[in-house]
Amino acid sequence: MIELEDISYSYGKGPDLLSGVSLSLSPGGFYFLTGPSGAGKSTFLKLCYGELIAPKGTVSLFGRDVRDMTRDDIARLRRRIGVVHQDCQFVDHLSVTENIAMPITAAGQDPGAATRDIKELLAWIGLSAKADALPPHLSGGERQRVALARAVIMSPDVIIADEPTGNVDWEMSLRLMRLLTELNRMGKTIVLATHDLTLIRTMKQQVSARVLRIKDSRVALAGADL
Amino acid sequence: MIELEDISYSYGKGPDLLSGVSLSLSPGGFYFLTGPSGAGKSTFLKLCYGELIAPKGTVSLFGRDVRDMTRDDIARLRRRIGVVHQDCQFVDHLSVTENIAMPITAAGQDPGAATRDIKELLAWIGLSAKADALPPHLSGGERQRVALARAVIMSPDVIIADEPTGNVDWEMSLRLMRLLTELNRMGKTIVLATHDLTLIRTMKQQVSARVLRIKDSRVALAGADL
Amino acid sequence: MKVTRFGIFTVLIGDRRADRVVPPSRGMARLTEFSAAAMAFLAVFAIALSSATGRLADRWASELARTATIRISAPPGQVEEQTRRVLEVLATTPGVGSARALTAEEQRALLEPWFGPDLPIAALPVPQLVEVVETGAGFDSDGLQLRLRGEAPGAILDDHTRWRRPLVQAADRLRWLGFFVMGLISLTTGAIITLAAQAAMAANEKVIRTLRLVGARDVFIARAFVRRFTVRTFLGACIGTGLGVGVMSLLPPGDADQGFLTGFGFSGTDWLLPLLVPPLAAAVAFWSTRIAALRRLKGLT
Amino acid sequence: MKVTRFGIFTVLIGDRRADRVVPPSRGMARLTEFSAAAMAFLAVFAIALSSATGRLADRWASELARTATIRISAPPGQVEEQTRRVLEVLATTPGVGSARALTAEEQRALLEPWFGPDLPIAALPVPQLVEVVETGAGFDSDGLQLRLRGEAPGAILDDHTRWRRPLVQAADRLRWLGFFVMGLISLTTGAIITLAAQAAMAANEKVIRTLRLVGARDVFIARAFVRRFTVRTFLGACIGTGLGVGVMSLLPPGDADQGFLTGFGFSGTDWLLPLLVPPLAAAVAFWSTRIAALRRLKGLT
Ligand SMILES: Nc1ncnc2c1ncn2[C@@H]1O[C@H](COP(=O)(O)OP(=O)(O)OP(=O)(O)O)[C@@H](O)[C@H]1O
Ligand SMILES: Nc1ncnc2c1ncn2[C@@H]1O[C@H](COP(=O)(O)OP(=O)(O)OP(=O)(O)O)[C@@H](O)[C@H]1O
Ligand SMILES: [Mg+2]
Ligand SMILES: [Mg+2]
Repeated sequence: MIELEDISYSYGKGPDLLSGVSLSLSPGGFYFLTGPSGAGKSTFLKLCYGELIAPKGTVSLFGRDVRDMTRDDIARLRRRIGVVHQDCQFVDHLSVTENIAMPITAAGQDPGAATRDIKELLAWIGLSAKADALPPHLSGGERQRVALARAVIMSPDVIIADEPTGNVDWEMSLRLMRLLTELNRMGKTIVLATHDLTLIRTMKQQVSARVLRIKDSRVALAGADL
Repeated sequence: MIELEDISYSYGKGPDLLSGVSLSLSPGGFYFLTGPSGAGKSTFLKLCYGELIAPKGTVSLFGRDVRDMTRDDIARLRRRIGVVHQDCQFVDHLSVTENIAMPITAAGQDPGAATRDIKELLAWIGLSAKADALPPHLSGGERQRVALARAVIMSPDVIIADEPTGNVDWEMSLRLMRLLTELNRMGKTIVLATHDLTLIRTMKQQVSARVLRIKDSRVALAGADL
Repeated sequence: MKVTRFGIFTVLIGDRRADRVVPPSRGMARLTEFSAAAMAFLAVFAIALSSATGRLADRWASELARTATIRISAPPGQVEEQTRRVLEVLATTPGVGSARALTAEEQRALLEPWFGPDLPIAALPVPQLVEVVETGAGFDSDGLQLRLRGEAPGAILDDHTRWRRPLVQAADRLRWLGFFVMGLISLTTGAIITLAAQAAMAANEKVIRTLRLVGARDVFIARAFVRRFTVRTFLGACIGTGLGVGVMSLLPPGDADQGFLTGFGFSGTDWLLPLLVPPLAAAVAFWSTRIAALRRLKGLT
Repeated sequence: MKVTRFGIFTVLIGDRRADRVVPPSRGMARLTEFSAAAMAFLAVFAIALSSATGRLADRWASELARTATIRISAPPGQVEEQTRRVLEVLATTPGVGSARALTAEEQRALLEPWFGPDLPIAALPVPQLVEVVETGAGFDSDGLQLRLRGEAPGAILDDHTRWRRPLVQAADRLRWLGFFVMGLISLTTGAIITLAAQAAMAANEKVIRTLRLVGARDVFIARAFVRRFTVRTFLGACIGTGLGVGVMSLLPPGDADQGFLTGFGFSGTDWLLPLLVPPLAAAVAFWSTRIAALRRLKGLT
């Protein structure tokens, strides 16, 4: 599904943030990504959905090398990967509902057909009352929830979420996790960056999640030492 | 220091987010503010530094009613209150150092005199290497740390921080907390919104912090039930 | 890096869904519309200027220029003989298109303002006048004068072309000035729209990033921006052209006989020229926005 | 809501620290500079147009217009008597400024093109010409014609003013057109700069919010923006004016005798007029940005 082979990455002339990373994320897996702030979690995720392209090594998404893809190929690829960006990017002048429907619109499909799905999602994340609100009028946690809803609306094969629970309370975090585990049971691959070890420990009891840890520019599977 | 008397607040024609809130934050106090996502934590904090002005009730800052203040008065007031906004607002084309020095520049003083303070702060928050980086090139957690540094650089009487640890790892959270407790010992008033109950519990063992909880549009002191 | 082609047709038909993703920025919208309107308004005036000047230059070129007069003053008996010889000389002079002696009636008409209609022209020593029409190349007036002096001592060349030529040149120059101003206005419009489009793309980088993040293709994003700017420019240009034509039609109509200045404005089919302004402005906007949009998009992943 | 005054002086002196907080947006900067330059360039042409037309209108007004000719054709013995009576009539006609009979030499000079220099003018029935200069109000030419017919049957009024007046009017009209275009250009510049300033303020709302958050006063924020825009407009206008003057000076110099068209351009102290363009543009930018900035700031806390 997502294969990295001997990837090294650095911004500009800075030191290597990641170096010699080889990794294969298998379909249907549930992966946590952790590591200290500034270790390169977001960078790693951006490599996984083609926002960044590594100069050294190869990243293959769904079996294709990203460097061989045209811009349109990458656009089409993103429709199979739902992303929650750490900064929750929205189109600020469109309503919450329209933002959640944005992947459908961007794919050239009719968002009207998804109205019911969006309503159900909004109910689950506790934002039914905010369906017509504009993103800048949401609280920090509400924005993260909307971003997650947008990432899953097309039920993509892969869901990549960067700190999706940094601004929500514990109960809501668990609710969002339940949504993701549900999708994982349906066969979706989940990659989730978080610094919240309590959350990871709690989740490990519920799904067979693997934990990747970024340390010293390497990505390694964490064992029982978590 | 910060006194709220019978405050009610709602955005536009929405339901009252806060109603009948009377509260007095005393100088030198360390306050945690908690509550579920969307409860109104950020709104409450914005009332406390005059970004929002309540139509009903009075907010007195340093003994003056905010509604009697001119725009320039409010600007001067903000120099006595260091704020970490939940969205960590920066001037994106200025370096980290210049952003941290921004309150000094805005006050019309020479930021050159604070160079050493800024260096020490950067070292404490682990960002010495990022002194000349631009804010959009920082990771989420790095931005939050810079925002906190900017809030404390003028050593203001009050420090208001909205989820300053949402994107940093546990070790860094504790480091940031140590900075705030240090300032609190120097007599500064600290108000800190967070949804991280573990953090609150840990901190309560170190400082005599009071915990305010927003629930059903009321703000109440939480007791041992935390 | 190839982008599916989209033409001006797709742009005008539009796609409601794609459109909505571009923020309805009031500031930029007004800036674009206003610049387009102002430029269209000025363009209408520039067109009027060069069209009026064109007419003037044509008229002067055909009526005024290229004629000279030869005056033959001689004792009564010799006038006819000298006239014949002058005409002979002119027939062999390079640069002379045609030449003819004025009739008595024509001479009387010319002199009427001075002597009234009752002048006994036959009784007067009125010189015979010969009208010479130049070819395009013109003749060498000093050489002709010398040859005339030899053949017909009473003949004097009065070369109108000497003072008329600068007027025709000047009219031509003014026409070019009109074209120049029109070109300048087109360039300015193009540049302002381009810069506004670039500024809008820069201001909307967040929207563009978000759209790329959720899988929108470049063509989807660019089309929305291009359509917005093309339509706004077209509307602005229509308003400006309408105002310009309105103001022009309020100017008192020019009387063709009174020359250039009172004839400022459009005449006849010239009124159709301003209709070209809005489509041209829209085309400029289409291309400049399209290039700006696609260039900007290439910088993002 | 009061804001400490800051003048154009402070703006030009500048404050490095305040300046740095405004992002150096390339798009907006170029847009502002380019519009200012283009508008200044056009303004130079408009000034040249109205200045040239002004000169023309003045010359025509003084030289051509306001003169009429009275031609007195009478049997030799009666000419002097009738001339005297015509002058008497003119002396009492309202609207006539002055009148005088032409001397024999002047008449000979007028007729020379027709008859050559050797005309025995005394021997001919050449009519006596009287030159009449109108006052500003002008005279009633039909009434004068009637009165002349009674007093001097051989007198015929040739009223040049009838066909010259429209020319003067037209020149005046063209001068007003020049002023109008200049006004239009100023308004357009003001509007484009205002809109660009508003768009820039809107695009920089995040910077403004951040500055307010850390305790910056309105005057600090506004000054930075105002300075940026004023300086850019001034620079742009200087470039545009320089180019415009350069192009004008490349045009072949006009010969004053050849009338309006060849005389397009500046003459004498008119060359100083374009110097006013950059400061005026800067003033427009200063005020429009200042108003836009302070209005926008009021909306934020
Ligand atoms: N666009 C950029 N240009 C230059 N440096 C960058 C850029 N983006 C990130 N960095 C740097 O790369 C490092 C890793 O950033 P990244 O965002 O991947 O960290 P992270 O693990 O997601 O951290 P956090 O938990 O704080 O979000 C940081 O030190 C950051 O400053
Ligand atoms: N500008 C606004 N206009 C309208 N509604 C708003 C605006 N800002 C916030 N709200 C609404 O007010 C409520 C409280 O927002 P607030 O940001 O205070 O919550 P919060 O407690 O800080 O939540 P979080 O923990 O998610 O940051 C939310 O439901 C939000 O949608
Ligand atoms: Mg990150
Ligand atoms: Mg909040």
